[in-house]
Amino acid sequence: MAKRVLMKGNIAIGEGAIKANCKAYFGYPITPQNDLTAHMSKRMVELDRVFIQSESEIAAINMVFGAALTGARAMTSSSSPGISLKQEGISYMAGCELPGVILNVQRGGPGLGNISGAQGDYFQATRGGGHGDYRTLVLAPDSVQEMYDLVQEAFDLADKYRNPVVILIDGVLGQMMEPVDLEHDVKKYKLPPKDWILDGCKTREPRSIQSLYMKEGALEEHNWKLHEKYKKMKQDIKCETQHVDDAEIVLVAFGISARVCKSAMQLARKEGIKVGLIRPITLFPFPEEEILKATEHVKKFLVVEMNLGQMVEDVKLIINSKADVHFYGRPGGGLSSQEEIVNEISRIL
Amino acid sequence: MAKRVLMKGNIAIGEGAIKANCKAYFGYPITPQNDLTAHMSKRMVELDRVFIQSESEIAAINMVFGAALTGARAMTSSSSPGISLKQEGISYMAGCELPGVILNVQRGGPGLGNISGAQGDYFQATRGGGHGDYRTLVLAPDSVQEMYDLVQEAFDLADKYRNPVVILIDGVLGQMMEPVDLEHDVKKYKLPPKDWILDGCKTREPRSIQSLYMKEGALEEHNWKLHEKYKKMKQDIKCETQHVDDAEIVLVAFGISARVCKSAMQLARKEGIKVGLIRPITLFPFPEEEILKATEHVKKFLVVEMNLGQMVEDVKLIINSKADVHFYGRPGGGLSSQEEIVNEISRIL
Amino acid sequence: MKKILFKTEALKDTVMSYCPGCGHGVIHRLVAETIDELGIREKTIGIAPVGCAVFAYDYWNFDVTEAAHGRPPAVATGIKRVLPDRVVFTYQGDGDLIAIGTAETIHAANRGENITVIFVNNCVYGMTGGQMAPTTLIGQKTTTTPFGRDEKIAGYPIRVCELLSSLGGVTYLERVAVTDAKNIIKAKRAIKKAFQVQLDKKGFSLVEVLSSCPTDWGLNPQEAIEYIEKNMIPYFPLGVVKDKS
Amino acid sequence: MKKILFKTEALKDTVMSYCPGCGHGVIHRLVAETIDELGIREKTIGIAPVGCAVFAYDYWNFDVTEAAHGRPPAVATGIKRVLPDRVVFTYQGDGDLIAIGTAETIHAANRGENITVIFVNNCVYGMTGGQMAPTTLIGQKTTTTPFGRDEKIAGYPIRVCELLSSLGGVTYLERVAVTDAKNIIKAKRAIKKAFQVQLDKKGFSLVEVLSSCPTDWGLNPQEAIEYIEKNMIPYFPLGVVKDKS
Amino acid sequence: MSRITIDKEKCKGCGLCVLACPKNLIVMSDEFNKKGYHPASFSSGEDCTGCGFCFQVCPDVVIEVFK
Amino acid sequence: MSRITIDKEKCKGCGLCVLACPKNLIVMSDEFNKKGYHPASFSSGEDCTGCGFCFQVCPDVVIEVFK
Amino acid sequence: MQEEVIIAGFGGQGIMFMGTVLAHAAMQENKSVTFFPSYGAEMRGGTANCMIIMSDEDIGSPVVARPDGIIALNQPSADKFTRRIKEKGLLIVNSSLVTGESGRDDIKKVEVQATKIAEGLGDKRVANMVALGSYIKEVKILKLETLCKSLETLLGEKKKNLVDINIKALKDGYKL
Amino acid sequence: MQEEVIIAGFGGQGIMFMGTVLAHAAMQENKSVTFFPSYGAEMRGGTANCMIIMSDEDIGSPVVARPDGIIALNQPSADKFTRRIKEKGLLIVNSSLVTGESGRDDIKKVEVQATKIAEGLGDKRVANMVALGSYIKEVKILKLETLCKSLETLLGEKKKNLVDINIKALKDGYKL
Ligand SMILES: Cc1ncc(C[n+]2csc(CCOP(=O)(O)OP(=O)(O)O)c2C)c(N)n1
Ligand SMILES: Cc1ncc(C[n+]2csc(CCOP(=O)(O)OP(=O)(O)O)c2C)c(N)n1
Ligand code: SF4
Ligand code: SF4
Ligand code: SF4
Ligand code: SF4
Ligand code: SF4
Ligand code: SF4
Ligand SMILES: [Mg+2]
Ligand SMILES: [Mg+2]
Repeated sequence: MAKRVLMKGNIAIGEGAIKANCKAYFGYPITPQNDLTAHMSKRMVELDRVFIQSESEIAAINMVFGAALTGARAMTSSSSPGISLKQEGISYMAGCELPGVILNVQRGGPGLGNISGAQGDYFQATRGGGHGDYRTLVLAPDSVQEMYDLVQEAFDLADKYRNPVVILIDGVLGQMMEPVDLEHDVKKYKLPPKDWILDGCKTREPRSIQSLYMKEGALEEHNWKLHEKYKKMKQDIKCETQHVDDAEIVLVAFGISARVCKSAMQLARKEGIKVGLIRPITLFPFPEEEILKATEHVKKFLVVEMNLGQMVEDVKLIINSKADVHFYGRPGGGLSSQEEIVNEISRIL
Repeated sequence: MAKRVLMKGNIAIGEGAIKANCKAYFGYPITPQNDLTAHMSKRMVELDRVFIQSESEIAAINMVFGAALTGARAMTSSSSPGISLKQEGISYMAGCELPGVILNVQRGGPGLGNISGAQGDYFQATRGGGHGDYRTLVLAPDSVQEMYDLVQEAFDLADKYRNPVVILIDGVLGQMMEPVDLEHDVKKYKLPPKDWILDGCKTREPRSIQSLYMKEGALEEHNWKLHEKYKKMKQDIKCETQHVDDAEIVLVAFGISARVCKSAMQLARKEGIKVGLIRPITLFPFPEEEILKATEHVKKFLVVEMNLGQMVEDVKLIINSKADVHFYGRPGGGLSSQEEIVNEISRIL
Repeated sequence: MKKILFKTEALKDTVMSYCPGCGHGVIHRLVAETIDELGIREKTIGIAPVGCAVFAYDYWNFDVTEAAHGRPPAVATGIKRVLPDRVVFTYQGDGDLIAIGTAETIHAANRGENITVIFVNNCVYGMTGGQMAPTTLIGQKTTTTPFGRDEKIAGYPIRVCELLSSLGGVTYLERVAVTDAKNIIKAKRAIKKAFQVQLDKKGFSLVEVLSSCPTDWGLNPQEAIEYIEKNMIPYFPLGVVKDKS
Repeated sequence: MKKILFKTEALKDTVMSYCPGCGHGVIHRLVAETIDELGIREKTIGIAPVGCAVFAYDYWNFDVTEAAHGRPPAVATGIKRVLPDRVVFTYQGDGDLIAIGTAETIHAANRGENITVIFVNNCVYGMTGGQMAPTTLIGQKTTTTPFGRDEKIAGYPIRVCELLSSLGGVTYLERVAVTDAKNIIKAKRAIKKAFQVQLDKKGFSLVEVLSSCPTDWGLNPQEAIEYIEKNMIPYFPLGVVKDKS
Repeated sequence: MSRITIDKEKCKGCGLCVLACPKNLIVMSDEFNKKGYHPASFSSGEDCTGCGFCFQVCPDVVIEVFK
Repeated sequence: MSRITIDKEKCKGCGLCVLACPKNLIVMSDEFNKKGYHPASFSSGEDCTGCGFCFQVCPDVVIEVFK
Repeated sequence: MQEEVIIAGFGGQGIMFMGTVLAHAAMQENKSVTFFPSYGAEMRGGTANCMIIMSDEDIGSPVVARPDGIIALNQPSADKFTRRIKEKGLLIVNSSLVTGESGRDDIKKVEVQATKIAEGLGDKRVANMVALGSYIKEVKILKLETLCKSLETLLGEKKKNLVDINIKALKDGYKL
Repeated sequence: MQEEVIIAGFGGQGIMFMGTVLAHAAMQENKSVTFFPSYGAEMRGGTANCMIIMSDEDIGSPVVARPDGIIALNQPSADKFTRRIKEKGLLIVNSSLVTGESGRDDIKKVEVQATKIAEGLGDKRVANMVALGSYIKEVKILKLETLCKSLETLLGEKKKNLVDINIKALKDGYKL
């Protein structure tokens, strides 16, 4: 086994980004992701890359916009309120088809809320919290190792699709430590040439990058093109399944909730209840097939989230009455225990 | 018949707000809602009320926050990119349970997009584009009269629920003129006393208004309370139905799309196709019952939107395989014609 | 014997959550005393920022709200415009006021909003654990300037009073420091003056208070006071920067 | 005979969408000529604002992007930091630069970003149809100040160069006007200087150009030029405001 | 001796060049161009100094100066 | 003659009052209070002038001055 | 009865005002009416147009794809919209500015020297009313009188001095 | 095998470091391990705690609701967490600061004069290691040696001078 290092989730994201050759990090402090900003302020400078603590989250996302349009890999991170502020910028990136990685270490909301981990921003991430019908890829790791790995894939996916990628974790995953294998194999994607960047028109005709489409029908055409792209993203759906084959009931959960569900599954199986788990790793595009397949023999699903019911809509849209879909959630940073979930399972069965 | 006045949608919103005793308007210019800001700059000053052209959309929503917490009725308006910028502020208002009216005159996106009417911000409006699991009431009028009327109800609903209310229209509705009866009867709601406002603690103990809940479990409790409130809003669902009783197919559409659908329905009925229409007027809470009831005898639904498919998810979640749900949409400011929709109906039947 | 100095009415009798030696406590008291002395407690609405002072509503004994990070001046504008006869003030840190809130600060000042701003400059983001603020001094180490603030990367510490002084709507600007009793008494005078400007309907007033953050500076309370005297005051000179009142 | 004055390479041979007599056209030309004269066309990246100049990428013959309203300085920062040897400039209106973009402008300036800002001050929001801008003059009627800008409601016109001058990262600030040939030639000199500051890696440079908007001022092109001379220049005095280069 | 050319189809008829020319060599045409403007026109005088003032002020850069 | 009181349970032991007192009448206790701080304590000297310097600097406003 | 018309021309030709007068008059005659302005894709310059629907029933979409009638005050508008007119529809052109064939033989084309007539009246800006008068005469959907009253109402106190010349233009157009 | 422990005390008592050493050592012995820090609801002051799970299998939730063991370095922590311990679980208290009854007779309680012993070693800040040593001795899940090595690794070059006293404290705790 390769040498493992004990690492915080937030830091693993930073180190993964650095490994993925992220050239520029722009951030503004906010709990619970401050250690990432702090880490990057040191590491990026040491590596002679770009670190800026921007004046605001809005400036940060627009700096990412600027860096990305030169072809450089760039990222920003924040937590829920700060991510809300970035929505216009993310919409612009989507409109301009600019790659970039945006980390949301979710906390409790609405408003200032609290600094516990939470999953209240699923809708915002998966449905484009900004204006105008765009989508971002959304990745939801559930371990520190996976954070380290997925952020590397995130940069590839961003470049592959010329689209912003959101990594959605929460305060608990961001703050927890686990061993990480820094040499872990990570999927590499075939990437198209960056033949659209702005870096001075020395060897070519001048280019422009913009999201304004004023000619009649031009924006509609552009949006249909984006739509096709979003559909193509289904190639890169990621999903973990555990014990679905013999399950009487399948839990569906992402991120930290999936971790709790894994404990609950172990606990339930000890008690003889056959519980399975589907863990969407890409939240957009959403793993339809895995869930559909499970409905062939599983007739009960329990969606567990740290919110009032968001991903459950995606699950219901897929299952479309092929099975019963139940929901168990707690908002505002309340983290369910495995016992609560097992109780809920018992109640349903 | 009362005297009718020819009026632009945007202006009707302003005059309705004034009639509803809106004390303060805060806005920042953006097409296609500029005539409202301009109108208010004159009318509010004439009436000795408050008008500020703020330095940004963010400032505007936070000024609404400030005015609202004193108990004054306050509003802001913008269009898609500007509304994205307000998401943090709206989340704060929801967290603090502050009333207020936010008008989004949607345009084509993502990014700068174009200035045509569009409906790309349905998700953002109905699912809380900001962070943290909150909801706003969302009203979607489809005529100038209804804009005038509904904005008055919006202020009542905001006060009734202590919650921000979003009015979702688009560039076409905002710019079009129709006759308006300024004395039209508008539903009045029973409103609770404003016993929570900050206006100086002369006659009572000092109060605070905030969205921070740091004590363990406090935010969760607060969010459950909000959740109950969101459920209670179902009392005030509004929906228009036309010809559903004998329909072979029912169109579901809101706002400007509903207008086009009305034309399409007329056209189709002339051709002998029995088309009905369900027009959600409240987009959140969504008119579940009306749609469910229709599924008892209608087995085909066509959802029409000026986007790539957003409200259709709400329709599908309700219908849940009780009928076929089809979708017809055009993004980026493309407005379908009645002929297109009739063609689509024919294709489906 | 008579009690001559004690917590006055506008300050609640609770324990404030600030670290030992933190400047916020003294400044809270100065604001509260000012309000009591001017007899305006019952018509004052305060606005707490997002920053270490976010809980100020637990400490002050009058109406207080909490604004989104950086937006207190906009919230104050909303309140004051609909209730022009109330006293409205914001209490903001350096991150809140001149990083994320730069636009709101400048435009409320420029509009000459008849509000008072208490600006707590501690050269650091206190609440989030000690990151660089716009006022962080050159060479100062913070969690996001681990090698010391380098002007080539992060620019220069902003002198807020000087920055605002060119704006037409600004009536009164003064910089004070809560280092020792003498300076604290001066700070109180400035704060009182700023509220008086508002009561006289003369427009925007701001008092910048140099304040210590022993925790994030990694100093003990006494060293922190010395840090203000030796490092901050030379860069942020004390005194009235503008007075049109 | 030799052609001595004509569209140089950095300006495309297309019709610009500006109204007759609009100042933007001249300023576009000055920027383009500067770039050609400095021989930097192939390494320049321009940033168009949201404002009447949003289509600048259709007019300039080099790489151009368009930023969200008010964010060009942040976008420029992102570009310049990863490509420090390219020439990066923003072109912004008064609404873009000092209303919604206030924070981005001030902080890019304060960080001393080695970029050039061409700031087109026409005292109005041109693109959206003539609303008040932060620079709108007192008494000036716009669609949102139908009774003329009243400083009690809307504050004072902001003098951007003066506002920025106290910031440490700012190297060069000059205000010019594109009124007549003489002033236009001066404006060109200032713009060239500003780019030279960047080429010399000396930090942030900004040229404020007083420019006409006949359409939204409701004046004909000639009257508009007179308006600049009679009303704008007295309030926004021409000349170098800061030069550390 | 110098002269200028004006691209009449691209001229927007703002008239600023007329004011700028110290020799009063430019006048506005009565005809419309395709865009619906009255374009400026150079009255081919011998007096043109090639000073370029007209070029400097033209917002649409439709004047060329020859010397 | 004057004196001060210090609310020991609310004192955070920052020591600023000790520095502020021109008469050196305040010292830090060795004991902990419930919060885990060493609180300041007034050495009931006759010298207290009631100058209030200690009160002015106390961040937690736990000192009262009597005169 | 439902009548859909597009009015189009240069920005300065008073297109929106024409449409407003028409819509206002329709309202006064208790019809359902919608008016939808469009400034085209361009923000500055270019042609402006507005779409008016008048009906005895409720009106669905305010957007007119296949108009019953077109009033084209300039050439680009005529070029752009003529082919959209419904069969047997109506094309009114300002023949002072619009020349050339319509290319359609299934519609009725009315040529009005609107600008010239207006100039004759002393103000070429009232060309719009000349054309509107001509339109009303053709479609007979509203009373001329109502339009005159609407003109008065819409010009209001401030522009009272313009009422007469506008009404004159309207009537001249109607009389043609 | 799965062992879940909560370590709690005042902010300055080196709680997080204790947890990190434990987690690191568990990793070195090829166990699955999670470490989850919590600063409580308060931002400033108050007690800090961290939750460590060590297991031979994959670990689900890193949050420990019902710990096998608690190490409480101060009174508030003991008060808060003791009742959460599983039946037959372990409570280690720093008896220099924690006095009074646990109120539980279904657990094993070990009292360690951690602060006092640390003071004896010359630095009361190593009380945490004394307690950790004692914990390891009780649960026997990791080798003392591994912990010593982890201490060395984690203190690194910069704090090399502190290695000895920390190891000494750890061993003293273990030996008790
Ligand atoms: C939109 C948003 N961004 C960031 C934060 C995180 N945040 C909380 S307080 C703070 C800075 C506090 O520093 P300052 O304003 O100087 O106040 P201090 O704590 O130093 O008194 C930040 C960045 C937030 N809550 N919301
Ligand atoms: C977030 C956002 N808010 C508002 C707008 C609308 N908008 C477009 S341009 C503009 C102002 C333009 O004025 P200015 O910057 O002065 O440029 P000018 O047109 O005068 O050259 C505004 C408010 C927008 N596009 N995006
Ligand atoms: S972190 Fe600094 S500013 Fe915040 S309470 Fe502690 S000492 Fe005060
Ligand atoms: S509106 Fe004004 S700034 Fe915009 S193009 Fe026209 S004249 Fe120029
Ligand atoms: S070059 Fe000078 S003289 Fe010649 S036409 Fe132009 S302005 Fe007149
Ligand atoms: S200045 Fe240029 S655009 Fe204006 S009239 Fe003269 S040639 Fe035409
Ligand atoms: S009042 Fe003055 S003399 Fe008395 S204890 Fe306080 S500081 Fe010392
Ligand atoms: S200044 Fe106040 S808090 Fe600090 S030691 Fe003295 S009494 Fe205690
Ligand atoms: Mg601070
Ligand atoms: Mg402008």
